[in-house]
Amino acid sequence: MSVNRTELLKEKGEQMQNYNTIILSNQEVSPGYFRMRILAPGFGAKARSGQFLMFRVQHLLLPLLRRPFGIFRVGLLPPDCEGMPPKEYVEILYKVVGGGTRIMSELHHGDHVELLGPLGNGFTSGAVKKVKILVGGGIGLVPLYMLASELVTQSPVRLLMGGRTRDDILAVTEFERLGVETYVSTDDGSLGEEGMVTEALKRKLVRFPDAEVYACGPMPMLKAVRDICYKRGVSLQVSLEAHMACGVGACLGCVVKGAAHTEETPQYLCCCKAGPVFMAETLDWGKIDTDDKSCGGCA
Amino acid sequence: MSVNRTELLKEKGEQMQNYNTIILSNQEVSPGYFRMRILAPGFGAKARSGQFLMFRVQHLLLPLLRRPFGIFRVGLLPPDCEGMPPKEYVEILYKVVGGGTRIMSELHHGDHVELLGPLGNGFTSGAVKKVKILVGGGIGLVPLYMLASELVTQSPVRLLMGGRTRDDILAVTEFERLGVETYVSTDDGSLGEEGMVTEALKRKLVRFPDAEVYACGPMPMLKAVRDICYKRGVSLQVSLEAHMACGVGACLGCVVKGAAHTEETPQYLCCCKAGPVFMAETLDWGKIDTDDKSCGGCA
Amino acid sequence: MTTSKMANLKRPNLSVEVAGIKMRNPVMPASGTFGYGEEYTPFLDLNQLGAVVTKGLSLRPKAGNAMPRITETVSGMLNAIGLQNVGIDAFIRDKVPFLSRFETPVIVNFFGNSLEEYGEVAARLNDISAIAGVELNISCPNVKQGGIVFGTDPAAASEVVSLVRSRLQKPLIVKLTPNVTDITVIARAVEEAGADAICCINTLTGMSIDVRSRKPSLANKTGGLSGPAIRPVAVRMVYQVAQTVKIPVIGVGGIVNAMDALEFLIVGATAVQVGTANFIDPTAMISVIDGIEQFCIDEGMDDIHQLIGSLQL
Amino acid sequence: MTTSKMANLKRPNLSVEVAGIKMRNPVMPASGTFGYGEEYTPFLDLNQLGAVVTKGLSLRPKAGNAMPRITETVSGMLNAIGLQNVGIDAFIRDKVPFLSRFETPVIVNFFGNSLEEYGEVAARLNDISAIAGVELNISCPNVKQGGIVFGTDPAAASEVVSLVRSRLQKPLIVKLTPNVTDITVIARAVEEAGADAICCINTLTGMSIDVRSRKPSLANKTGGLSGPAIRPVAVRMVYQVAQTVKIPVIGVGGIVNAMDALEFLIVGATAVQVGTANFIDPTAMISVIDGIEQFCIDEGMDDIHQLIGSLQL
Ligand SMILES: Cc1cc2nc3c(=O)[nH]c(=O)nc-3n(C[C@H](O)[C@H](O)[C@H](O)COP(=O)(O)OP(=O)(O)OC[C@H]3O[C@@H](n4cnc5c(N)ncnc54)[C@H](O)[C@@H]3O)c2cc1C
Ligand SMILES: Cc1cc2nc3c(=O)[nH]c(=O)nc-3n(C[C@H](O)[C@H](O)[C@H](O)COP(=O)(O)OP(=O)(O)OC[C@H]3O[C@@H](n4cnc5c(N)ncnc54)[C@H](O)[C@@H]3O)c2cc1C
Ligand SMILES: Cc1cc2nc3c(=O)[nH]c(=O)nc-3n(C[C@H](O)[C@H](O)[C@H](O)COP(=O)(O)O)c2cc1C
Ligand SMILES: Cc1cc2nc3c(=O)[nH]c(=O)nc-3n(C[C@H](O)[C@H](O)[C@H](O)COP(=O)(O)O)c2cc1C
Ligand code: FES
Ligand code: FES
Repeated sequence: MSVNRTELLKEKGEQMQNYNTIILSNQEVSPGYFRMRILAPGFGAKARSGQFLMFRVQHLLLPLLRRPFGIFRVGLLPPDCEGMPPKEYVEILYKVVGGGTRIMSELHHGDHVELLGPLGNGFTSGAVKKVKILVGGGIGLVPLYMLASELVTQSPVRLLMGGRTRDDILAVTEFERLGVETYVSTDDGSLGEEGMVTEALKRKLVRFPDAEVYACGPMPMLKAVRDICYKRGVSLQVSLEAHMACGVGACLGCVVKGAAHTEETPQYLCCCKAGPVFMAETLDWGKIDTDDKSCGGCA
Repeated sequence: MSVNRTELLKEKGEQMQNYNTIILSNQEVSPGYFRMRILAPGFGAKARSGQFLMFRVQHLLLPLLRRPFGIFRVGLLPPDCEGMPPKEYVEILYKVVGGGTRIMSELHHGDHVELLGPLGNGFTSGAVKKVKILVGGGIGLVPLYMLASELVTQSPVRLLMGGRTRDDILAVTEFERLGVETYVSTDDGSLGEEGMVTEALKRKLVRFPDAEVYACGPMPMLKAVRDICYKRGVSLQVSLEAHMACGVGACLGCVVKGAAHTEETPQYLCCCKAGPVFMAETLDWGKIDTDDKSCGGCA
Repeated sequence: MTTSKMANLKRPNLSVEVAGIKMRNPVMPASGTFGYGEEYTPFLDLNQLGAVVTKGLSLRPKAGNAMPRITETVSGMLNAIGLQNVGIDAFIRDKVPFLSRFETPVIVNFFGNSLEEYGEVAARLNDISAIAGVELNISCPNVKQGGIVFGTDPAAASEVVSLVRSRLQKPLIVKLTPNVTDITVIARAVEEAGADAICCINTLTGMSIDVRSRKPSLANKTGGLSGPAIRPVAVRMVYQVAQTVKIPVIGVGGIVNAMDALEFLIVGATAVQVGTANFIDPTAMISVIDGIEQFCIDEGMDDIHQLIGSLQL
Repeated sequence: MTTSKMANLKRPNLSVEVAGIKMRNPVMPASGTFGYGEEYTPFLDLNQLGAVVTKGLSLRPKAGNAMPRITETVSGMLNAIGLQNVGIDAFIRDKVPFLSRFETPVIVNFFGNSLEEYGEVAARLNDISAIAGVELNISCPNVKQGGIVFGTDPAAASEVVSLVRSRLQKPLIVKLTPNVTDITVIARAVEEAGADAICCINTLTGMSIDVRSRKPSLANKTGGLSGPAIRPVAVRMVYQVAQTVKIPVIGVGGIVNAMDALEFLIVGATAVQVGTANFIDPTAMISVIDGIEQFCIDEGMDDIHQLIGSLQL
C-alpha cells in the first residue's frame, strides 16, 4: 500500500535538500554588502539560474525564520590537501538590511549554518542568438550572474545595472569577465551615468527591438521595466521577492497576484514555488502588492 | 525639591554599576567548567568576597535574562603596551549547565558582554585568629576563594572541598598557594578521600570546636553542614542560590524563607539583596525551598 | 546519560490512539504549516509521522488575504494567510490520491464561514475513505451572526460541533482558539457536543507595526501569533483542558524540539503537533519523534503512556 | 539618517498627560519590575522618567508565593511572585519619603483580594499628597466570589472601578488583564465606571514544565508571561482598546527598545511602560526615551503627539 520515498522523489524530480554545512568565507565587498561562500556538495549540479535558497542564520532560534537569498553562483575551490576532491560551494551576495542579515554579516569561516535549496523556478533561456538584456537594480543583480553565465554561451548579453550610489553597484567586473557588455547608472551619478536604469533600457530596446529582457530589483523599477517591455511587445522575465516562511509552498505566506486575478476570483501564486521568476505576462501588474519595502532594491 | 543623583548614591553607599565591557579570556579548566576574565575597571576596589554579578551573555536577547555568578576573584593584568595602566579584571568560574552557560562557553577574547555588580551582601570576616573552615561543594567553591584570600591575613584557614568526581574539584592549588590547608573528598574517590565533605567537617570540628564555618554548595550539602554546626553551636555563614531576574531586589523572584517565617506571618528575604550570604541562624532551614535543581552543586 | 540505561534495549512503544485514530507515534504537523503533505516529501518520509494534518479546507476554494501575509516577531511569527485553500473538490481530486499512497492516517482540517458551510464540508469529508479523521477549526467568525468567532462562545462552539457531529461518522477533533477568557468552558462545551478529541491551541491574535511607514506589518492588520513565544500559553491551556475533559487532547503551540513536546505530553496531551518549527527545520518532526523515544529510553519507560499526564504536583 | 534632518535642531516635545498626570516623556516602568523606585537608582536618575510606578500594594503586607517564582521561557519569563509587597502602611512610612525627593510623578499600583479591600486601599492612597495617581490592578481573583478574576468580567470590573472611583479623587488608571476573549468589552466597562486612563497589558497566563522532574517550573504551577514574546499580543490589544475608548491608553508588554515603544505609540498609546527589559538592562528606559526623541528628530516631528495614533491604514 505504501510508497517508497526515494522512488517518490525520483518520480517528482525533486532536487531540493537541506544542507547542514559550514561557511567557507564571508566578506564585505562594498559598504553593507557581503559575499558568503557556503560548502554545499552536489548543490551546483542541481541549481539553475534564478533559483534561491533558504538560509538558517544560526542554530539558535534567532532569527526564528530562515532568510531567502538568490543563488549568486556555484563553484569549486581547490581541496585543502592533495588527493581530496575540490570543495563545491554556493555563493550568495547579500545586503545588511535588518536583524538577520546583521547577524549573518558577523559569521565567519567554519561557522555552522543550514540551507535549504535549490528552491523555486528559475529563468528560462529564451531564443538562441537573440540579444538578452539583463536589468538589475541594486542587490537585484544577484540572480542575473548565473543567468548571464548560462546565456553568454548562446547569445549576446547586455547588463544594465542601476543603484543609488556607486556602493550599490556590485560585481560588474565579473559580468564583464563573462563577456557581458555592462552599462551602469546611479541615482547620484557617482558611478556610470546619472539617472535611472530604465532610461538605458529604453535606449537599448531602440537598438535591439527584439531583445529578451530579464529583470530583478525593487518593485518600482520592475513595474517601470514591465511597462517599457509591455508597450514594445518585448519578452520579459522578472524575479520577485516576497516575505517567506517555508520557501517550499507550504505556508502560503509569499503569494503574488497572477494575471487572471480579480477580486471575485482571486489568483494567488506562490512566489517560492511558482516563482521567484515569472514571465511578466503571468502576473497582475496593476495590483501586484508585493510589499515595496521588502524589495532587495537599490535603496 | 529634587535630589541630585550623585549625592543620593553617596548617601546610600551604592557601589554597583553596569559595565559594558569585553572578555579578556575564557578557558575550560576542567571538563564542563570555564574561567572567564572580564575587563572591569574599578570593580575590584568595590567587590567584597561573597558578592556576585549579573552577566549578560549576549547583546541579542538570547538568553533573555542575565545570569548570576559569584565573583571568583579580581585582579590586574599587565597593560598591552608600556606606560598604560594595568588592566583590572573580574574573574568568574562557571559550570555549563544549560542554554545560557553553553553560549557563554563559546565566547572569546574581545567579545562584548555586560555585567552588573558587585551585587548583594558578602561574607563577614569573623573573629581574628579563630580557625576558619570553608566548605565548598563543586562550583560552590567560587565565592570561597576571595574569602580565603581575605581571611588568611588574620586567621588559619582550612578548605574542605567536595565534589562528585575529580573533575568537579577546582582551583585547589590556588587555595594552597594562599596558604590554605585543603582537604578534598569525592563521591567516587577519584580524588582525595572517598565520601562526603560533611564527614571531614565533623572531624575538623572535633579538633577546632570554636572554628567559624563558611559554606557554599548544593542545598543538601548546606543543610547537612548547617545541622552539624547548629548541634555544635558553631557560627556558620552560607551562600545561597536562587533563580534571579533582576539581581537588585526589584522583582522579588529570588526569595528564601527567613528564620521568623511562619505560614501566617511569612518572612521572605531576597537572596540577591539580603544575601546571597546569610548567617545560618537568620534562615528557616526546616522549610527553605530554594529549588534543589538550581544549586551550583557537585552534581 | 543515554548510555546509563543501555540495559533497556527494547524500543519503547510510542503508539497512541487519538479519537480512535491509531498513530505510530504522537507527532504530527499542525494544520497550515505542512501544506497538503506533498510539499515536505523531499525532506522527510510521511510514513514516519504519527499522522498528516492538512491545511484548513473550506467548501469552495478560498483566496486568502492580501500581502504581506507573514512577519517575524521575537521568537514568533504572525500570519494572516486568510485560510487560502484549494477547496474541498480540488483537494479530493488533486491531493487525496497522493496522500493515499502512505500508511500514515490523514487528518483533514476544515472550517466554514457559517454553520451551514461547516455542515456541508463535514458531509463531503465523511464520504472519503482515505481520510482517517477530521480536525474542525472553530476559530472562524460566523459571518451570518455578526462575525462572532464560533470558538470564543460556548453556545456557538457547541452548536457547530453538534451539527458537524450529526453529519460525520469519522473521528472528530475540535481545534480551539486560545483567545478566550476560560478555555475550559469551551472545552467542556465541545466535549458535550460530541467531539472525540480536542486540539489546542490555535494562534494568539497579535499585531506588529512597521515603525518607519507607520503601517501594520500585515495587510490584514492583525494576524495569528505562533512559534516558541507562545509555548507557555499553550502548555497552560493544554494542562487546563486535560484536567477538564475526558477525551484526548492534542497539544500544539511553539514546539521546536523533543523537550518542548514532552512538556505537553507531561501535562496530559496524548499527542502533539509541530507547526512553525517545520519552516525553520523541515525535519523538525523527525527530531521530535527521535527525541521522545530517546527520552523514554533514558527514563526507563517502555511505553509513552507512562509519560502522558505524568505531571508531579 | 540622523544627520539628514540636522536642520531641525530644536528638541522635540515629548511631554504627555495621562489621566491628568503630566509627564516629561511617555516612558515609565511597569509595576513589579522596578521595586519601589529605589532599587534602580544606582543605574538611572528617576528624574529622567515620565513617571515611577510602584510594585503592586495591598492593604496588609503580602508574603507572596513559594519558590521557585520565576523561570525563563523563549524570549519571555514566567513569574508567580504572588504580589508580595510591604503593604500600604510600610509603603507610606518607608518608601514615600524617598520617592518624594524626585520631581517625577509617582503612580502607585495596587490591588485587593475583595471589593472591600480595593476600596480601603483606594481611600488610604487618596490621602497621600506625594502620590500623583494610582494604577488599579484588576487581574486579581475576588476571593469572596469564587475566585473570579475582576478583570475578566465586565460587571465585576465595572463594580470594582466604580467603588475605587467613589473613594478616590486622584487620577485613576485601570490596568487590564489580556486573558480575556474581548478586551474592548472590559475597556468600555472600566471607562464607563470612571477610569481616567487604561493600562494594558498585564501578563498572559502561562506554564512551563521541568521535563526531567516532571514538575512545573514554578511552585505556583502557572505564572504570568512577560517580555518580548508577548509584544504582538500587547500591541494588538492596545490598538483595539485605543480604538474603543476615549481616555488615554498606556501600552505595556515586551518593550525592550525605542522601536518597540514606537509601535505602541503609533497604534494609539499615549505612554508606555517598560517591564521585563529593566532586568535585562537597567538603563533600558533611558535608551527608550532617547530613541523616541531621536526618531522624532529623524522624522521631523516637533511633538510626540504627531506620532501618537499615527497608524496608517
Ligand atoms: C526569492 C528571494 C531572493 C532574495 N535574494 C536576495 C539576495 O540575493 N540578496 C539579498 O541581499 N537579499 C535577497 N532577498 C531579500 C532578503 O531575503 C532579505 O533582505 C532578508 O530576508 C532580510 O532579513 P533581515 O533579517 O536582515 O531583515 P528584517 O527586515 O529584520 O527581516 C524581517 C523579516 O522580513 C523578511 N524580509 C525582509 N526583507 C525582505 C525582502 N526584501 N524579501 C523577502 N523577505 C524579506 C525576512 O526574511 C524576515 O522574515 C531575497 C528575497 C527573496 C524572497
Ligand atoms: C548568587 C548566585 C551565584 C552563582 N554563582 C555561580 C558561579 O560562580 N558559578 C556557576 O557556575 N554558577 C553559579 N550560579 C548558578 C548560575 O547562575 C546558573 O548555573 C546559571 O544561571 C545557569 O544558566 P543556564 O542558562 O546555563 O541554565 P538554564 O537552566 O538554562 O537557565 C534557565 C534559568 O534558570 C536560572 N538558573 C538555572 N540554574 C540556576 C542556579 N543554580 N541558580 C540560579 N539560577 C539558575 C538561570 O539563571 C535562568 O534564568 C550562581 C547563582 C546565584 C544565584
Ligand atoms: C502559516 C500558518 C498557517 C496556519 N493555518 C492554519 C489553518 O489553516 N487551520 C488551523 O486550524 N490552524 C492553522 N494554523 C495554526 C497552526 O496549526 C498552529 O495551531 C499554530 O501555528 C501554533 O503552533 P506552532 O506554534 O507550532 O506554529 C496556521 C499557522 C501558521 C503559522
Ligand atoms: C516580576 C514581575 C512582577 C510583576 N508585578 C506586577 C504587579 O505587582 N502589578 C501589576 O499590575 N503588574 C505586575 N507585573 C506585570 C508588569 O507590570 C507588566 O504588565 C508585564 O510584565 C508586561 O510587561 P513587560 O513585557 O514589559 O514585562 C509584573 C511583572 C513581572 C515580570
Ligand atoms: S514561503 Fe511558504 S509558501 Fe512560499
Ligand atoms: S533577583 Fe530580583 S529581587 Fe532578587
